[in-house]
Amino acid sequence: MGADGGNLSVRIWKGGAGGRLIEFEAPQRANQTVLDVVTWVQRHRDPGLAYRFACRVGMCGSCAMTVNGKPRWTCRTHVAKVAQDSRLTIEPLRNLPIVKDLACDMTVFFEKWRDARGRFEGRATRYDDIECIAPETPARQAVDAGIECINCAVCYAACDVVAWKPDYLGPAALNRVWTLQNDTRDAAQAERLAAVAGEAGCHNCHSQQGCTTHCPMSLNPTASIAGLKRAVFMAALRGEV
Amino acid sequence: MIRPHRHQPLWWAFALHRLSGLALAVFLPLHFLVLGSALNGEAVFDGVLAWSDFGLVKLAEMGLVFLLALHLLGGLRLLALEFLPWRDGQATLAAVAGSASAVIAFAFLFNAI
Amino acid sequence: MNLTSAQLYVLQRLSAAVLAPLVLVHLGLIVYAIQDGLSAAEILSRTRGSFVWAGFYSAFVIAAAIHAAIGLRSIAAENLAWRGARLDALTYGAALLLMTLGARAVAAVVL
Amino acid sequence: MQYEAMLEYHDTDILILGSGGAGLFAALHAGQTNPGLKVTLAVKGLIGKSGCTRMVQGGYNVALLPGDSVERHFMDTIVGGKWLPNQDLAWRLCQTAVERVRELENEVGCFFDRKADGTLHGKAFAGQSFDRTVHKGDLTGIEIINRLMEQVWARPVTRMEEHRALALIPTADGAALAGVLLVDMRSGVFRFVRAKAVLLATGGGPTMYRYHTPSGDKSMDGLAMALRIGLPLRDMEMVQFHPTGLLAGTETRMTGTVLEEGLRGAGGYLLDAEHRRFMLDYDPQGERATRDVVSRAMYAEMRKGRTTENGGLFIQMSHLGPDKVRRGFKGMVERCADCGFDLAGGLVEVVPTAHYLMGGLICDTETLTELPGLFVAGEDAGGVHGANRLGGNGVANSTVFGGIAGEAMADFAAKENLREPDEALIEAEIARALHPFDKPAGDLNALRERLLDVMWEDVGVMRTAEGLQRGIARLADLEAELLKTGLADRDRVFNLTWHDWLNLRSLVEVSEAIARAALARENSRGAHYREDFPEAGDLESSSFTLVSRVGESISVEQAPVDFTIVKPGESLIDDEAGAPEAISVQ
Ligand SMILES: Cc1cc2nc3c(=O)[nH]c(=O)nc-3n(C[C@H](O)[C@H](O)[C@H](O)COP(=O)(O)OP(=O)(O)OC[C@H]3O[C@@H](n4cnc5c(N)ncnc54)[C@H](O)[C@@H]3O)c2cc1C
Ligand code: HEM
Ligand code: SF4
Ligand code: F3S
Ligand code: FES
Repeated sequence: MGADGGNLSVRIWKGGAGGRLIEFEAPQRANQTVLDVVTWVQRHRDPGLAYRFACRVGMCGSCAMTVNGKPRWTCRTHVAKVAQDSRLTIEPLRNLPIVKDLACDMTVFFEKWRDARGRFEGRATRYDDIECIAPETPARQAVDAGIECINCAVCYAACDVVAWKPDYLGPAALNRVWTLQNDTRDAAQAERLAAVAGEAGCHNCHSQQGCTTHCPMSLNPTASIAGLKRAVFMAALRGEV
Repeated sequence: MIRPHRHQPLWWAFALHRLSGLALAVFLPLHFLVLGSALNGEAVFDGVLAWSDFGLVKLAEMGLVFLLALHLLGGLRLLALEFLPWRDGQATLAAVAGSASAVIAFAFLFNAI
Repeated sequence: MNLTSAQLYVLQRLSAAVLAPLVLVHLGLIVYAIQDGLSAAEILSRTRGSFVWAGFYSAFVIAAAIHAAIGLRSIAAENLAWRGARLDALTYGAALLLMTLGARAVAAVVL
Repeated sequence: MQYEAMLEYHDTDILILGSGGAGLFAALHAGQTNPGLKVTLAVKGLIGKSGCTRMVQGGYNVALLPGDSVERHFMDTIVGGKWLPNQDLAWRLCQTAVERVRELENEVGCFFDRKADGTLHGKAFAGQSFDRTVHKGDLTGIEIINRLMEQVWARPVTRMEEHRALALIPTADGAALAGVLLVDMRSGVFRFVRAKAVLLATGGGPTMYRYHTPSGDKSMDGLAMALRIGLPLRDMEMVQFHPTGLLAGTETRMTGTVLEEGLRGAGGYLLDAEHRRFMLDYDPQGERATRDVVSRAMYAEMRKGRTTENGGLFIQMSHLGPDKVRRGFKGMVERCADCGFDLAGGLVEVVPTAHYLMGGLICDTETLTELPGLFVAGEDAGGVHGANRLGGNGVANSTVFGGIAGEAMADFAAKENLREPDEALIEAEIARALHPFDKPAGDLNALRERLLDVMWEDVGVMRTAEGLQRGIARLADLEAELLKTGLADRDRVFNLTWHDWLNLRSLVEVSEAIARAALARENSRGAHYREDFPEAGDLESSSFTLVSRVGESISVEQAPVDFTIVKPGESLIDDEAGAPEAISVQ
């Protein structure tokens, strides 16, 4: 049933930063994601294997790992798409501390999201009407273009600047900030721009586009960051940042 | 060393831009020294320039021209990316910049020999 | 003089924008001028006493010094993990060096 | 105490369990109501990245659009719930949803979809008389939870991520709740958190069925914990099945995940293995009938044996034009494609899948339970939906009552002191959690598969007394075996298999509560269908079930529904009795 009879040879990272790859054999199936392979190994071969997932449909961004060297969401990556000669190498995401095996500590990722002031700060309250905003306005479209981020940190893992300059806020936080800078309801845009104009700010990006290439939601953090750079450039000329 | 997450054209564009920038930055002081040698009289300057008749030096010069062109065109792509509205196809643009640089470099070599 | 990283970014991009046309002309000139081989006389006959070329090369030197220094700064910060005073020393040192050698070169070919 | 070395103590004013819509809203509102209080958020996964609120696709029901009214939303909820909802809770839901959606949009920063004229867009959801479901594309949950998560991250909330609540610990005299025992999943350290007020917002989640939709971190822990300290649960037989779960075979976590409702709404066909359309045999509305009707028809069809390779049925969209499907259901088509299926042009295997538990803890309209200090909101709370939940009322429920709970807890905590826990119970609960560590390793996986089968076969879409009794007996065997089964890996650090074991234990306990409630309800209402009692029963004398645990056994009582606002046959909407007529504005 579903099994094509073959076997996968899977190397999985075990341990913390000083861990190593351990080889397992797992059955190959017709319908099988990388997350399924990891689950199979945990259930049948290595009960101590640590990894993270929640929604299993690409909405929560918990299951990202490095698969054959590339960062990916594993719950929506079919094995057939990534296996090379029935071989898989599965490691934790780059650029984040490892908790254990395939699970990373995402705290710093969210701290940067916070430090970039990646949150809405509006004027209206729950007692006011909802603002009328036509869907075709350029500002609204700019928001829509970047809003569907699932904070999976795939982009963060794909970016070499994050690796080289660990303070750099990174593509996901900056992408979120750009959606807020286009949000006509928001009232803290000057403060937020200052938050992304500092030492760790948007201008650290060198448009490597690893973020955009690997983002599973097909978002374009590169474009968002370019928008922020432009805004920071103008603000700096005016002496505001 | 070149890890799989970098296997995409725009990472290479970044790497080449960085390497060309570095090479230019290293070359530029030398270039200024050569020009500065004119202070010591035309003859000295000529003596230094004579080096450029060697084939190998010609090739190196062509390399420099290539790098300068590449860095210039790549830099223009980046400036456009940052300061103009977004456009897709950055990889294509980067490839165009690379090819154009090669054309310029060969034009230089052709004219030089 | 302590520039913020945003200001450094602005300077780098502005200097790049200045350099772009200058390098373009320079490149054109190289490809054209190399045809008959390089000679001191030829170069100097073009440049000596010319205000236009003096301006051209001065602008080039200033922009390139700023631009390359900030570029080297990024490289040192990211690929060599340099930070703080060392990084500043590199930036301003590189700018100064290029500026000095550049000024000398301009003087040599123009005066 | 025996486990002293493994246990750490923490104090907080307010402890929130779970970071779905309910938990995050509670954290925000608690802080807004009284910024001086210490708020702690403990969650089994990562903040905002676990739970089902995140997975909401359809949207959020709210009477905010011109032509709609709170009364109409309320009537839809009551009629949809087959007159079983607690009407005060349902009213509070519909009324407060208006303010909550405005808050989400104006203060939290959600950016819901608009119509061309710039006003809020409401989409149609089956079973409702008005197109009132506010949404952000088909990823509404991501928008709601991400925005909430950002706000919570920016506030002084103590975060305990990957902390699993193990037990609610009352005071020694049982008069009030003292705190919660948790385990830090990353280190294996046990933590007892004393709190003046605790919110249970762990989100239920019927993951004990062979096919299920909720996120993997949900295993009914909250309800199992409540049962263990003797709190009654209502409406536990009410498990909602979604008709179109993806069927991709065993050993893949894709199986059971939802293919969105809109596929049927847009005109998709359900086919048996011989490619015959069957829905019209069951209901004149065909595939567009409500979730419970379609799920039952599919189940009946599957029992006839004309099933697909993996034992399900097909959904077909291609007759609508593959390109049109690809455009209209981009997200769904892409998700299927990632997993190797061609939704737009081919046939995809589907099966009814357990989606939501209407049952839960009893609480008042301020979310207080009968145990002072314990509050409940979201899917853990019972009574709002009665026998069926309207699509779009789930996220409304968790965000509305989560916010109310935050305020109520802040007021409560300001007046209260910390209480001393029953130390012996803490001790016993640690021992309970460590139970599998000194048992010989066994096949946990086979036990899980058995549980999924028992619930699907005997306590599933269609039920009989005989099947339910068989199910209860099988559950008892299973529990006995689980207690004999231990773990191969003895390290407590991020030991998922240990947590699988704990999940299984919660699931088995709550499964029994579901089966017993289902056995007690001898009629068919909403999501609960008894083949041996197919009639809905008299509406005026409707009652709901109350399950509680007494010692080691589970007892079920029936309590009459109090029609505090409308009685069966009446309506709050003029000129219409009962169900408001289907109208659509667009
Ligand atoms: C696929 C899908 C689609 C849906 N679509 C819709 C829709 O369109 N409209 C709608 O209204 N409703 C929808 N629902 C229902 C809706 O998601 C839920 O009703 C609602 O989100 C429940 O919110 P909650 O806050 O109670 O729980 P959840 O959001 O599920 O959060 C539960 C939290 O508790 C945590 N937790 C669990 N156990 C423990 C423990 N032991 N200790 C500590 N923390 C714990 C979890 O990790 C999680 O953070 C959908 C559900 C699913 C599964
Ligand atoms: C003599 C000339 C030049 C020298 C020595 C030089 C040197 C450098 C150096 C060392 C860098 C840093 C590389 C990096 O950060 O990866 C750099 C970056 C850059 N250069 Fe140049 N450059 C020159 C000309 C130009 C020109 C003509 C342009 C034109 C348009 C340009 C555009 C850029 C840009 C945009 C960057 C920034 C890249 C980034 O940060 O992502 N440069 N340059
Ligand atoms: S931008 Fe894309 S890759 Fe980055 S966190 Fe968001 S969804 Fe993931
Ligand atoms: S990969 Fe990094 S360098 Fe910029 S374009 Fe993306 S943030
Ligand atoms: S498990 Fe949620 S995105 Fe993969």
